[in-house]
Amino acid sequence: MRPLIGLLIILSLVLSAGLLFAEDQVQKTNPPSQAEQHAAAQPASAAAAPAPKLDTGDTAWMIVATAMVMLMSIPGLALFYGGLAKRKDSLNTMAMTFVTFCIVSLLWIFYGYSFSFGADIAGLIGGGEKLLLRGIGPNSISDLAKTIPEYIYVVYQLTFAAITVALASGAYIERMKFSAWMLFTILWFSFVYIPIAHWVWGGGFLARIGALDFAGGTVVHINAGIAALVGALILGKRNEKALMPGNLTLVVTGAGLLWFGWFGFNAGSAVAANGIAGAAFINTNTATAAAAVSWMLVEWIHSKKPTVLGLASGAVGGLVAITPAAGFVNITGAIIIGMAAGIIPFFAVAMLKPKLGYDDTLDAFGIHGVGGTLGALMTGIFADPSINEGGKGLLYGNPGQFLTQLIAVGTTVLYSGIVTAIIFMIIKAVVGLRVETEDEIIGLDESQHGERAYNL
Amino acid sequence: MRPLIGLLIILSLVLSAGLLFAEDQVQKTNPPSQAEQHAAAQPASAAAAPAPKLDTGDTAWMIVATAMVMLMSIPGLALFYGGLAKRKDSLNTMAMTFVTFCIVSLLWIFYGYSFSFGADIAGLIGGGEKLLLRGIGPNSISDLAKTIPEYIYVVYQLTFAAITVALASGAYIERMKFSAWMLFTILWFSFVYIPIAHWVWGGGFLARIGALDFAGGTVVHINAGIAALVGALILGKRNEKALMPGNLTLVVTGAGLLWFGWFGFNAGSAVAANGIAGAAFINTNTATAAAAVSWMLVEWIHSKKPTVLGLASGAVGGLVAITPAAGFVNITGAIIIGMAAGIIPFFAVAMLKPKLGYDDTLDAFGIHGVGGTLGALMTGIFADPSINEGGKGLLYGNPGQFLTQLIAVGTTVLYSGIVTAIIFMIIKAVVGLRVETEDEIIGLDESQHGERAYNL
Amino acid sequence: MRPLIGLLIILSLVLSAGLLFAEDQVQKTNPPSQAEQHAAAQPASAAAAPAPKLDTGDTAWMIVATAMVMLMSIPGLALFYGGLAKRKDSLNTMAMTFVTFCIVSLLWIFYGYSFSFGADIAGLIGGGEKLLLRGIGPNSISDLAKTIPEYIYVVYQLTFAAITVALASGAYIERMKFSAWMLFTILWFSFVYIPIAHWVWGGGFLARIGALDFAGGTVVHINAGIAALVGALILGKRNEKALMPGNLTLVVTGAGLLWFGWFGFNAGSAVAANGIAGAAFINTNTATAAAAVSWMLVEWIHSKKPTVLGLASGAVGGLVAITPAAGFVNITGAIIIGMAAGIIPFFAVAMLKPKLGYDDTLDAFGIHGVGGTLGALMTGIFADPSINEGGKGLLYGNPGQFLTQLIAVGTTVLYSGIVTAIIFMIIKAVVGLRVETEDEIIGLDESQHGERAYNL
Amino acid sequence: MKKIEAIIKPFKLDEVKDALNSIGVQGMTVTEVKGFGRQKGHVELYRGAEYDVSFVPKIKIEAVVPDNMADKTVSLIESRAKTGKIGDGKIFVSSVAQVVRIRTGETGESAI
Amino acid sequence: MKKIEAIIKPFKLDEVKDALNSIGVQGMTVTEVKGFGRQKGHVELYRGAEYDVSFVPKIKIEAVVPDNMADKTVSLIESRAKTGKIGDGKIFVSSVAQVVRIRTGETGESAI
Amino acid sequence: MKKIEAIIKPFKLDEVKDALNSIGVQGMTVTEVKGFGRQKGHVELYRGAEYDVSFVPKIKIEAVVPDNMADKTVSLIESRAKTGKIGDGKIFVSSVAQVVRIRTGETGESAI
Ligand SMILES: Nc1ncnc2c1ncn2[C@@H]1O[C@H](COP(=O)(O)OP(=O)(O)O)[C@@H](O)[C@H]1O
Ligand SMILES: Nc1ncnc2c1ncn2[C@@H]1O[C@H](COP(=O)(O)OP(=O)(O)O)[C@@H](O)[C@H]1O
Ligand SMILES: Nc1ncnc2c1ncn2[C@@H]1O[C@H](COP(=O)(O)OP(=O)(O)O)[C@@H](O)[C@H]1O
Repeated sequence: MRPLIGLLIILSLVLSAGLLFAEDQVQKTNPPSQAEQHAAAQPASAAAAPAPKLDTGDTAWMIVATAMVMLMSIPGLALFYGGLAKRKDSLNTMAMTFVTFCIVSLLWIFYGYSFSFGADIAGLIGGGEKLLLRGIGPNSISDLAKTIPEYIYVVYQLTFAAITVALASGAYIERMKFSAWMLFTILWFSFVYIPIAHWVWGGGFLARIGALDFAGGTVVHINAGIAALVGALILGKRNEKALMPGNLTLVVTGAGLLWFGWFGFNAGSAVAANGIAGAAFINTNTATAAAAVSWMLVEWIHSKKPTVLGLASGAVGGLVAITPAAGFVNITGAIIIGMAAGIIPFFAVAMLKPKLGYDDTLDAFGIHGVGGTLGALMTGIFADPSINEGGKGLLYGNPGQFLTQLIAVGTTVLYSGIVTAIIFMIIKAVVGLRVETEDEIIGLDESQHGERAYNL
Repeated sequence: MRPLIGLLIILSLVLSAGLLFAEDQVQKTNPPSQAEQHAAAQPASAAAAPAPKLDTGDTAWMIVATAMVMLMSIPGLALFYGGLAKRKDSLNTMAMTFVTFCIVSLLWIFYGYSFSFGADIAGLIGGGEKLLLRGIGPNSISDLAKTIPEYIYVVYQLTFAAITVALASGAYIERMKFSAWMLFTILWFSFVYIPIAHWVWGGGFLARIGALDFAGGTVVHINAGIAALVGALILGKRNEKALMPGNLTLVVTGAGLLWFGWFGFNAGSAVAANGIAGAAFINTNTATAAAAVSWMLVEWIHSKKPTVLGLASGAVGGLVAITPAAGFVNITGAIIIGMAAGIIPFFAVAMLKPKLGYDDTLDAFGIHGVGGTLGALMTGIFADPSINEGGKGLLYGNPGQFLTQLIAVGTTVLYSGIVTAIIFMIIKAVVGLRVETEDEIIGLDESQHGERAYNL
Repeated sequence: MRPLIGLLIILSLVLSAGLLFAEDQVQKTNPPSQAEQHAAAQPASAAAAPAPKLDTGDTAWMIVATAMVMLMSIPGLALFYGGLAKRKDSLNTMAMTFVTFCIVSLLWIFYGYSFSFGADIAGLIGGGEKLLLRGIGPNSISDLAKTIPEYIYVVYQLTFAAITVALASGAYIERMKFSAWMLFTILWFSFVYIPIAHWVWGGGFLARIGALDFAGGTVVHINAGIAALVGALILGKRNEKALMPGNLTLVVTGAGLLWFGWFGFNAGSAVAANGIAGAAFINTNTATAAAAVSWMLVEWIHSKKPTVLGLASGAVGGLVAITPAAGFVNITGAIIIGMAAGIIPFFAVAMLKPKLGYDDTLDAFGIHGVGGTLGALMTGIFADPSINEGGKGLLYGNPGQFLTQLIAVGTTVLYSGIVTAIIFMIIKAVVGLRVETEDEIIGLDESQHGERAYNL
Repeated sequence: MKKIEAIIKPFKLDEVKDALNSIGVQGMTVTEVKGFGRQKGHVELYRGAEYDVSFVPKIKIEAVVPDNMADKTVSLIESRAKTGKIGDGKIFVSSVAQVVRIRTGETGESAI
Repeated sequence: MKKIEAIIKPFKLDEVKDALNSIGVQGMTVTEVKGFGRQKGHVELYRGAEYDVSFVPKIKIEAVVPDNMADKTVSLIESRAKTGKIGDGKIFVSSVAQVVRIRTGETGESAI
Repeated sequence: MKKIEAIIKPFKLDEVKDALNSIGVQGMTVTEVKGFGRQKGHVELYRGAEYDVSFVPKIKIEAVVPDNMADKTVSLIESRAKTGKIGDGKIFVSSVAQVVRIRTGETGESAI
């Protein structure tokens, strides 16, 4: 009960601060938000900025894409992570993703969408004019998605926010208090995800300098990966450090659902049923396959056996790395990014982690942080203007793009790293971070929820 | 073998009665069915009743929505229920949903679609002119869904019928004969689902008095919930009354797939890729999240721990309650309905059930019956004409709507309750209701199917 | 390591042979590929061969359909097969499907698409002009799919290739070396799948004689089924011959995902969101339900109990049999095909297999080979020109169609059977076919991957 | 002290346990085991083909009791676990030299 | 030789095992069991309703040791498995007539 | 009567069981256990990192036999379960005071 009360207090504070700030902003008139990342994903003819008009085909695709990205969290990620957790921690691991999706779903409606995608304020944050979706109705269409109902765009973006937070949990499981995790969700979503989403996609300063991030390399994966690393360091090591997957059939199931849903994530980021969506789709599938195979081969050589977990991990690594690049690179770029994404995260996980000694339970940093960085930088190299005129990489005569990508990555790493650390300090003070050692040994399913995954 | 023969006889009787009745009806000319619930979900411009013309975007969305609702049954509901059942009853529980989907799929083609959506006869039942889909071809378009192939509309409605029957099984599992369940499927589908679907959606008398039910609060959830309660009372208590979930990872997986599929259920009920679909989508997600969180918080206070099953149950409660309201209410309405749907069904399940003493194994009544009623009534309060001009609730100056909703709920409860009781009596007489006590203790997987879920 | 090296060598040989051959072909100018199977699935008005122009509705549907067919492999088939395997072999079984999807994803981009769907050479094989997708960009549209981005069409066809190979694994599991399986994937995909796909769908000789195969009865199911049979014969019997499903809840889950994804497979084969897609959709659902029920009833009579595995097997049998017929037959045809598909494969599996004595672990031949043949032949009987003017069967006055179907089936059986046998001989020579007996007894999860599915 | 080890049919567990409790045998330890015996496993029919499952799922109950309780315990288990059909199981009795209750350090009969 | 059979709380397994290893008891066999005793299972709250789970998950450790090691082994297990709370479990000691090491065919104490 | 308890490698179960049947030992009870011994578990490599799994999965066979069958049973198990590699397992023999067949109420050797 105590942690519950703490949680509720924090929640009200965040909420009222947000609303006050909003009241303040709504007074001023803001220029319409800049054409941004996703607009760049539209074909050339769209550049003439036609009046927003609903297209049933685009709408059909984006409704489904939104549902697909939702599926990535529950049950996709919940299964992928839940199956990798020890048997006695699997439900708690699934609950972390589940509760995060629910909390973010509400906060996104309350203030997340407005502060991320409201009219830009100084390149830093969105305005408060859309708090609680004020002014949005069934006929509204956003400037950022000119052919679909704004309602769909709101939920589409919501699903990205939710999974980003949930991804970080992979580094914290098997020891973190459930109440601490909920508090983390509220704070990190509010103070880390929202601003970065605004910077890159909402017309903020990273959008203005031209950083390319098709579907979320920086906003989602680097961001979550850094939070994972910092959090794992502050939380400290688990009592039993082994990775002892409770149920690998769930992991394969989760990986499959993630792959499926990721088509909504990446191809959906074209915000239309068009050729860019097609390019993002084929690049996603190709890079994922390349990464799964290359992870498996490296593992076969390095550890003597090809594992199913390796195939699944490689696939996720490939999905992560192709995310920022999906709508910008050509098929050769996708193959190269995919191959790199099967090899570099493998070594991050197998070599770097033991050396640095942090305890990132499910390698959220090794796969999302490293894979996301890889993808963001390689986008700066391989972005092919004949695929998408909105992006031109080093290989196509624009070395500046690589620098821009570096800046975007650096900014995200710094901001996410520092604010995550502060948030962990606050949580430690308010409800505490870790469960008791005995509760950890007994398992978090029993100690946090009073449940067991299986009565077999 | 004996029950099998009984089943086959009943099936032939139902079939021939249906066909005879149909022959009779086809003679008369019926006026085209009234514009109904779903038509109301179309935007204003559609009111001019344009000629039916296929729209590829709407068609794309509705094809996928149909597949998504199919997924809700197999494996969605099968997993949700199968994981909650005792280990030794999990396959039987899954088989109940599986076989029901198959049987209803066939009967819907034979006579279900025609009697539900055929030309209205006296407000009570559809005509027989579409038996075995007579007259429907690849180019047919129904008046009720003017931009998509009628074939898709037929299967879309089929998936609703199938899951409604399957939902009731949650109250009967761990003791009911498999043959009795199949007989129940045939009879209840024919004599309860079909008429109520016609009354509300097929131009019947509840449609005419203006009852609002966007995606199935009365037809699906109240209907199944009452059948669950009545059936549980007649079946009597299980030998071991505990809820002892065999595999909660399946429950989370099932809940996720239900949530995903429910977007097809609710947003698909706009029968178009438009802003109403967008509203239904965002309301569905919001209410579900609110209900999951509120169930978890109430449980945390009431039972000292937040459970994963609580999160999943709350989510399903939210999905149920928002179903009739999804395309009518605004976002505030969705939040309030969601919060109520996490709290009221919780107390129905935790307090009411023990007091009344019926043994509803998986709380099909507590969640679907209570949640559905809640949603149907709150639709009468919160329906906001600025979201959908087809619905105006008490809060927007139309107190009569609440009364209409009460009538619709009352009619459904009465009709479903009485006919379900009669059907159970018939089944008892024909094949018997319950398995032997020893078979119940050994488990229904072994005794009904000769299988075990796991050989671990 | 040794098998790994063998694999890599073979891969490079296949690759370089392909590329050389391609270089050769690209010189010559090829006439555009014939209008084929899928074109026939377009409504009459399309016959005037309008200029390719992207339609957002068709594109929306085909993007999703592609994702749905991907889901059929991972996790759909992986779960269906993995749950049926013995506990100790379940991960290996899942890995076979997983790795095949990845390998085929890459090879399809490298040369598969080009040799299957490139400009026809002598009715036998496609040209090399599209190797590595040369010349295809976001704005490309294929003549075979005139309203969607070619990128989507490429991946859509890819998902068919991948699952076809994976289907055969059902006959080989619980004894085949993982390296041998990977080699099989490379060779069989290259030398069996690609040519047959070209013959039927890529404008090859079977397309020219007018063989009807809406979504893959010959190319996918007969082809995989024959490979399953031939491979099972050459591999020999397992040490423990029983079918001892490790986890039937996974089987039900997999069956549900297959059913769901199959709507993408069959209705997607209309390559448009239109009435033919609607017909394929309703036929698919109806035949599947009919097959599940009829398998269950036959089993009930034959083996005294209706099993969950029977329901699931019948459903898959129905999905297989309706595949070639889905967009050609009317609803009565679908019901008859479905009923036959629940009965004939059952007897193939229950009677024929024990008599002939081959050890097809999961009945890939009995279900896909027999069911596919059934469907292909019945398409020749029931194809109804009022559903799709592209197909006219024996019942509608065109007995020649049945003969044509027989030729297509025979050709596929012969070619697939012979080349599969040769490929198995090559694999035996290069890396060997079977694991050691002790490794087989210990289980392939442990011996091939060093993993266990469950740590429960 | 005696250790009573009974192999019984799983669905008889609750009945046997309640009976033992009623005569004051509070402590027991239960294990899920596979039994091989005269009762010959069963035939499973998957896809119409028969497969022998050679074992039968059984429950093993272990209870250590004071010597003077042993006979009573055995005959109680016997009467409650009996269905009269093949596969009802066996009861084995053997000697235990020492018992320690970990929580208190008590030993001998008072530790049971 | 003596067979030491200890029923302990699952989360104590690692500690007990390491302690036994440290005094030279290398071999042991561990089984997951369900315990019934004074510790009364627990109440699970599903959907607000209470359900008694009558058993408690326990771990059974079996180690056969030479006679002269028996007391030491017992008291070591006792000290390491103890939390002082109800349900800490029991240790049973009984005689073993013969031991064979399958790999070598050794018998008696040298086979342990 | 003697209780023969053998801890063996899982993949030897079928062979041992068939051999015992062949000399007339019809009844036995089998449990899945975790073995700790000289054979040191194994190293699992997940994502390139090594994790020690300290136990090895083993099978425990328990068979109660008449005194005169004990030696034969032991040596048969020994010969069939042997691979010569570490971890082949152990056989323990101890006395059983009484046996009851629940179905018939028979006791002693005739109950086995
Ligand atoms: N000699 C034995 N040693 C150990 N366990 C035995 C022995 N004989 C029987 N059992 C156990 O008792 C169970 C029941 O025995 P079974 O021979 O099938 O029936 P019944 O006890 O009715 O003769 C067996 O499944 C097995 O677990
Ligand atoms: N007489 C007994 N025979 C066999 N096992 C017993 C006996 N008494 C207790 N046990 C086992 O020891 C466990 C702990 O016993 P319990 O009575 O709960 O606590 P405590 O040992 O602290 O008194 C039980 O769960 C049961 O597994
Ligand atoms: N003293 C013992 N008490 C109980 N079980 C033992 C003992 N020693 C060995 N075992 C069991 O026998 C198995 C094999 O023993 P191990 O020392 O690994 O090999 P080996 O028998 O070849 O020397 C162990 O895994 C354990 O289950």
